[in-house]
Amino acid sequence: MIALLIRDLRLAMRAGGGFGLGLAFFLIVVTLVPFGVGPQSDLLARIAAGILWLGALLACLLSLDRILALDWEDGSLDLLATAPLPMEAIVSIKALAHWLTTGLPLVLFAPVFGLLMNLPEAGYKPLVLSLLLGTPALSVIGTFGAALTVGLKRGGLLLSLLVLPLYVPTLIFGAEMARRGVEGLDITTPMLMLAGITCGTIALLPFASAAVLRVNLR
Amino acid sequence: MMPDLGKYAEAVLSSYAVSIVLLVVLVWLSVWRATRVRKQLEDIESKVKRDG
Amino acid sequence: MVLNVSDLTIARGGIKVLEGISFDLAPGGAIVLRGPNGIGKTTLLRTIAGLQPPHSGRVDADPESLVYAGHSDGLKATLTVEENLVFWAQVFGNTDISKAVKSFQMARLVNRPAGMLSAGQKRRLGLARLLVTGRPVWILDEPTVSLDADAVAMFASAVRAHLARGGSALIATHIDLGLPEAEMLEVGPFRARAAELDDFDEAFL
Amino acid sequence: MNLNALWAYANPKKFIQATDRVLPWISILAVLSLVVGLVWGFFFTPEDYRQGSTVKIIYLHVPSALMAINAWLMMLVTSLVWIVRRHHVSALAARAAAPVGAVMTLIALATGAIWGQPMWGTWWAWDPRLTSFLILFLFYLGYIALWEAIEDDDTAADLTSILCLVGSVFALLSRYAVNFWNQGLHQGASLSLDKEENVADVFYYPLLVCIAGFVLLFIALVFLRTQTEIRARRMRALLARERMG
Repeated sequence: MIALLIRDLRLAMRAGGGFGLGLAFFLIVVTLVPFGVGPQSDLLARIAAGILWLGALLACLLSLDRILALDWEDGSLDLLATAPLPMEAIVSIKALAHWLTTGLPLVLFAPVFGLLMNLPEAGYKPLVLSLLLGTPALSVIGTFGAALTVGLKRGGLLLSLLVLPLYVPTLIFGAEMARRGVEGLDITTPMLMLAGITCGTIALLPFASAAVLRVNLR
Repeated sequence: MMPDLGKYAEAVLSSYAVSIVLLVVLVWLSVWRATRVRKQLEDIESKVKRDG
Repeated sequence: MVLNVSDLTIARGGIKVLEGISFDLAPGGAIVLRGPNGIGKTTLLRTIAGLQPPHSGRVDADPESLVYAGHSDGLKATLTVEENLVFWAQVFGNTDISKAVKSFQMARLVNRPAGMLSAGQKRRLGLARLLVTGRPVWILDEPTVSLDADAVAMFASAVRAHLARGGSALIATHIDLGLPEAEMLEVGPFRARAAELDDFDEAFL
Repeated sequence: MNLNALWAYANPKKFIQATDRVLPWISILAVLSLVVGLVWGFFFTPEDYRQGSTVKIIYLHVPSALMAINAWLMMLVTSLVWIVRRHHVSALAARAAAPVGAVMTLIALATGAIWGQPMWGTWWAWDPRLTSFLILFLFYLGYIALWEAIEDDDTAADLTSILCLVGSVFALLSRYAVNFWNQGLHQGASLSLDKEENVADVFYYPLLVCIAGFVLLFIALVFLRTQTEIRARRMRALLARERMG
């Protein structure tokens, strides 16, 4: 299992793009928002938390189809499926690798982007915490979507259509937590809900992803 | 005959219009596809029977 | 018997393609499946490998003893030969890749990225993967595609060495592999008959 | 009634024979009750003292909203039946119901927006109920798109039923999350057991007739569309058999 994780991380590094692409996309979103809504710093401060969450979500979405499609194309998935690893472990590792290459860099660099968006000082800790809690759920849900569309030739758009509705609860609680943090309100309830969703998806969704992947490998 | 709908006539009439149009389109599409598929299947079945 | 197939019927896309197949594979034995394209050899191998459920009949084998190699080799172009092999060895719980490297004469290539190999070299690497898994029953689908005559001979000798160690192999191919000891199984006669017409039940036929 | 006898209708041929017998009656009843309910509601009910004539939209809005949710529930049940018992008719019925449910959701959304304009002064409010329906509509779209995208019928049935299960859980979560996110303008449930609190009798009876009409229409459409899916499936099977020679 560790071998699979190391291989996926190594591939992400070698292919270039793996680590950097999501971050670069995030940076572009953050740069474009002021062009769209105007440069008033009080307005930016008010929407900063929401924009950063949305940017993180889109950056995640961007790289979802790579989670399984490459292994599907070169036959690795067939071989992995006949290897002594349970399919549930394979999809969990894939999701973890996706989180390490996409989600974690976003969490780490979120304060920098917060600076660009004029995020009020009180908001940094809740923002980083909410991203840290929420982005694993995004990766796990995204892996489910990737498993559903892995055999399709033009799966990219369909993948977004399938995954985005599933992202709604995570986005709502994550952005709510960050927003409440900015306004200095109590963040306990959304934080617990967000943590609950993340734990629930990590615990249960790999079974659905594995079932779907088995069907697709038939 | 027409009831007096007052100042909301537009809203009421347009929602009835939208809904009825949507329902009619849905029913029409379902029936159209049903007859088409039924006919295609009959064609294929008779052809398959003829060929043995 | 390491692999026992009895009265197996397989389906592709919900339609039966081959039916009533039975054979046994003994330790040290090899079976070569022959038949025209599209008859269902790949489906048969995938069913035996456990990637898809059989339509009916039984496949009896220890799933921990099978290793499957399909049309694609599952190689990563950006990883070196060594990294590719070590990865598959670790997935199957092994560490040693030297034997595989030696059998397929890949010592000169170990540090080269797999993407830089020629088609034949890639195929050899894909077959070397079988050795590092340490599993006794090889299930191979067209293993000699894009191999030249020398490489085919190399492949045959690798299979022979595997059989000599008590392993077994089930191979689908069109060409003569130069494995006279292998048993031939023509799958053509097992082709499924079309279903009865008016029997319009769960299977829609 | 012996519940096991019900499974006999999971046979495609038997399903078509049985539904062919009842379909005309259900269709007639559906049209009848829809016409009666809507005419009654449109022409012969008074105006509400607060909402004026817009209250007449209720005869479309509430039944379609009910059916939008019930259609998804029906898909959930048939998906489970497919996963557990692998009856093809069940999977095809889910496929047949999805577009009907999507149109119901669309009607509920459209009538809600048109109703909201005079009442709340805005076409669209990010009200929890409206938002939830929008999300439900997205789920329908994804489900239908997945069915259309996959060529192999059994694979598509498997994948869509798992999507339906997972989607149901996330739809529920979204409903809760949206409630948490915005408390909303929407009035409470229009129908409940103690109807006195919600809707007066004059509005209640035509509403019941309309709901019956929508339910019957849904059943008729699902029967018809399931027949179509079965025939299309048989057609594909015959063509594939012919190709094999």
